Amino acid sequence: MAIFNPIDIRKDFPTLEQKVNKHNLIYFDNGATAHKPKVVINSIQEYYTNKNSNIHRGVHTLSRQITEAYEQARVTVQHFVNAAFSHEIVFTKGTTDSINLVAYSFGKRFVKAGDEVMISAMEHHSNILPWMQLCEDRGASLKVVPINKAGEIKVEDFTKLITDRTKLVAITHVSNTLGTINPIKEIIHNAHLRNVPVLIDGAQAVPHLKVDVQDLDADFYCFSAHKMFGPTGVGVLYAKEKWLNEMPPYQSGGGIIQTVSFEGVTYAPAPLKFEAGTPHIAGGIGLATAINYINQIGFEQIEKYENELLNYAQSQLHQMEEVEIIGQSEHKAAVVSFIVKGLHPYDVGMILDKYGVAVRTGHHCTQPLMDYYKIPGTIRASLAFYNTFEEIDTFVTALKKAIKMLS
Amino acid sequence: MAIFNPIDIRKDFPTLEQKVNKHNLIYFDNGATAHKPKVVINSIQEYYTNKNSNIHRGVHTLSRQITEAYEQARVTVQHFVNAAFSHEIVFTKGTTDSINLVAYSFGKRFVKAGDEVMISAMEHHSNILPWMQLCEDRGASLKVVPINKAGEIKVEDFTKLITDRTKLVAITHVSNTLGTINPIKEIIHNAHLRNVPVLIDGAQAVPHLKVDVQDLDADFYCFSAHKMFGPTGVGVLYAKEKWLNEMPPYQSGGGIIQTVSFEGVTYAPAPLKFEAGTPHIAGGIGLATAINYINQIGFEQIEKYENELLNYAQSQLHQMEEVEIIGQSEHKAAVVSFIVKGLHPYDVGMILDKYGVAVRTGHHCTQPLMDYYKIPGTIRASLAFYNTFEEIDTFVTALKKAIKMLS
Amino acid sequence: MSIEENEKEIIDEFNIFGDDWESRYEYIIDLGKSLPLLSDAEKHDNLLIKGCQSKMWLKTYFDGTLMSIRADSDAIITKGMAALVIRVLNNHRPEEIVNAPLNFIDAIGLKEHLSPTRANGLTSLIKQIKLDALAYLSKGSSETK
Amino acid sequence: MSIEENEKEIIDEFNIFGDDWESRYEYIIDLGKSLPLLSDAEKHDNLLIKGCQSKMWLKTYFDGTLMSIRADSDAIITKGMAALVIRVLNNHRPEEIVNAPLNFIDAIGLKEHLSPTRANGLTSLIKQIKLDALAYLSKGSSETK
Ligand SMILES: Cc1ncc(COP(=O)(O)O)c(C=O)c1O
Ligand SMILES: Cc1ncc(COP(=O)(O)O)c(C=O)c1O
Repeated sequence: MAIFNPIDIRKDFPTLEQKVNKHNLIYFDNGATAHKPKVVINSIQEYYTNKNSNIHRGVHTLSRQITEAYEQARVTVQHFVNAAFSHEIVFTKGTTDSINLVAYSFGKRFVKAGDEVMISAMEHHSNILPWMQLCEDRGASLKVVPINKAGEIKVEDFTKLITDRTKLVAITHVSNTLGTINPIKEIIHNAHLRNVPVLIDGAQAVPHLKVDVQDLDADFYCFSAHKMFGPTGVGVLYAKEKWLNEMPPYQSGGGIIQTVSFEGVTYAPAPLKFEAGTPHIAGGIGLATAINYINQIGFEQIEKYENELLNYAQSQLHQMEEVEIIGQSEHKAAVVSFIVKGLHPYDVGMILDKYGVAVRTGHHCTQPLMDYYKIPGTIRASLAFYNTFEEIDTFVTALKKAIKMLS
Repeated sequence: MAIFNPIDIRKDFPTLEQKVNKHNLIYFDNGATAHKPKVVINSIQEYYTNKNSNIHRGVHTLSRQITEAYEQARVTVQHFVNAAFSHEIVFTKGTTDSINLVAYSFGKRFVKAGDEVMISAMEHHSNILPWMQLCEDRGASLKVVPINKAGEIKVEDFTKLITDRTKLVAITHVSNTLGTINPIKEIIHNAHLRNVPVLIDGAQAVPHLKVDVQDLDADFYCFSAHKMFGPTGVGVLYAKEKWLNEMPPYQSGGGIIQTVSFEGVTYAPAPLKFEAGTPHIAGGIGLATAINYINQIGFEQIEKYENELLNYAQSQLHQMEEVEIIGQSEHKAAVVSFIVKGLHPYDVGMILDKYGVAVRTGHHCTQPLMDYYKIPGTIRASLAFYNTFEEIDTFVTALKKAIKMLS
Repeated sequence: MSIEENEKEIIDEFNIFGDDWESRYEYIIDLGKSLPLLSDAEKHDNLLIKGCQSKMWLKTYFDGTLMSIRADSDAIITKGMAALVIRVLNNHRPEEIVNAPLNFIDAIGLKEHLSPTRANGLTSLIKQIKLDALAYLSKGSSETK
Repeated sequence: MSIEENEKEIIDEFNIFGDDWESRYEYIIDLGKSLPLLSDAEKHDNLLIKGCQSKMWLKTYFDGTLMSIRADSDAIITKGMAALVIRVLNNHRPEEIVNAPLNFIDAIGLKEHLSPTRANGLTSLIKQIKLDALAYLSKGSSETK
């Protein structure tokens, strides 16, 4: 493990080396999607150039080799989240797809009229809407656990709301808007005391911290490759074997069955049962490469460095009177949301862009959270390990100029 | 439009330039997935290297630029199938995903107990299983239109089976196993006389022939990028605006709504309503590049050349006594399935692979079709415009050797 | 003045700024600040234009010959942009408005506001103004939308 | 002979073929042709191994000490490969079978048959043989599967 040096790391990310509006790009929109290191880009190129073939289906050499590589990618993902078996890793299109899969298949099998599904008030639309839909379809009801002003969930609040009708708890590991790292291990533990399984939306956790699904004892854990330096169009559903065995398939089509006749079908075992159609092969290969890249740096170094970045960014913003940070939990990943009093986030974001600073403004697909804070949106700076202290300085300078222009 | 020369064309496809088991690769598994021209590979690399950003969500420059490029890709797809509007193009994960989307959303809105869905006996599992699932869920029934020994559907058979309870007809444009080009324009016309909408599985058509959804008057048309020289993990659902407006969303999550509160949601108009989550951005860009590449060659030349290839391959195989071609329609795309009497397709495929020839063996995800022909599977040579007459010769020689070895 | 003349005038004004985006934006921001386009009482939800990150309200009126347009936004840059569009289109006949190419937005270097990202309401604003114009055209009599 | 000795013997036989895949495959094909492993009457669907492109039937028997194995396939290469596996494992104690690494398949240059593509039944065959062995181990008394 080499000593962590962001200047060296940045060289791995070609997208960072560009000018935007004549300024060096400062990319603080990593929560939306992260950039890709050259090794990931190269592995995708290498796949299409030399290895392209369909998997699982052919007896010929190219097909056999890429099937092996794809299954090896599954094993890489398994180790990344420390799953017990590689067949507990289902490849999906992304976090949204993973959550929809569970909402459909788990819901079909286990959720009935009168049952309850529990989420929190800080969820992303992708971890709200599928449950609203499920509850509407099944006549179940959605319970929403409140947060406090700092943007935290209290474990007791969660535990209190669980009833005998609660069939599933779905909660985010890290809030994409607030940065809060939720106490999911405790929440899972308490839910399990009541025999309630828990789905974790890990989209914003996997780029920042080490996830161990066995240690967490999570029943389902969902994430997207594109937010963790991997390709677009691919994601992961981790699920305990027992659930995968009990759940009916979600999508159906080629690859999910053993035998088909018009009279009936026999399904293949998980994960194939949940992977209908030709998968995003290049995506799986690229994701495995991204994981290997992250592992080379190591989460220990990533977490330490990002924490310093976060603290620095927050302290700089704290010094500005007109700025209010939204999300003040003590346990945060490298995400800072804020508003500038009297100004619309959109205006601030527009001007920051003119200075080459890419932040995201708006509700960040967490409208209920915005309603809770009674704001139209925030300005969000979401950082990655390739960001630097200097970039934060430049961003703060640009922010001051923007405020001056707009006030 | 340059004069068509497969030798030049082949230079665009790096994957073809390799040895397999010490022989030059002969790739006759294009029906499973096609190789990618350099321009497609480069456009994906270029996306990840310089343009990577999330779409629809940010106000910053990178995000704005890639949103425009992604929407431009949609327009490219629109023109490719001659759709009336770009918002009739929904990006999906692939054909299987597109069909599942329609089965779910159209089914939820329009299919009730006692209704019927009609498919043909030559469908791919991806155009069978979603309808079986829908019928099971809704208490509807699946009707299967028979084929004749040549592997053809008679329009009259189709028309006869339509009843007042028929809610949808789903049929493949080109059979992946038999190569048959179905008379879908007539079938659609007749179905429309009875007010029944028609879904076309175009997975095997788009690489081979010009599709005009308005001329066909198709209600839904589905295909995958990876089979038409584009990237993995992306596909298309074309649907008439009126259906998209009436259908409820399929997956839910970020991007599909205007407003969300825990009390209710307002959906975005199509296509966004059907595109929950971060899309496969690199996939959309790569698909558009593949379409531009195909357009440069032109379907007129492609169809003509592939027809010659097909005729040559079929006539060579016809001369071999022990070979029986499965699928003898007069209207075929460049797909030849066959069996060798007394030999198992798997054995033949294994030995062909040893000679560097990649074919697919097995049921090709059309088990009911295999049951109809009472065979365990076929050996399938599926061709593309980069294949050559010389390759067919080499393949036939290898096939003779394989038969000798195995007999 | 015709729509084209209005556009020409704005283009000339912006030409002075040259390559300097800061002056251009300061101009837009000033426009946004100075013009109270709709009173708070008028900002009904049914005037809201869908799909913008900032809120945008639009109110049009047709006297049988000319169409007048008012709009507002809670974001200042959006408001400034809306003010420019209104300055160009206001008090013209619906058929002129329907056919206006509005090239000036590109010409003054603010094309970025026409992108299809849903963050930005300008495209939706223009679309809605033209839809209103079309509706007036087909009806012909005076009306408010 | 022990499982290892059986493997060694096969490896030695295949060494003669050197790099020549044709001889290796001819050998496998001959094996597949010569051995009628299960009679047609025995080929019940409940003996079928799932997930192969070719059909593969497996029948094991345990006399309380040793496990015997018979298998068959409708594809000749698959059958030949099965014959090799049986030659190595047949008539050994379940615990030996469970722990057999079966490196010989790689050593004789036929590793391609162990790929996780579902086309190929060899991996499933070995897995099922080991599962049967495990089951016999835990029960201990004679039985047929
Ligand atoms: C006719 C047909 N339909 C559907 C599919 C499924 O396509 P995909 O696997 O890309 O979803 C295929 C591909 O095998 C096909 O050949
Ligand atoms: C917390 C959270 N959950 C879910 C998602 C959805 O991820 P995707 O768009 O990759 O499906 C996101 C991404 O925006 C997120 O931040």
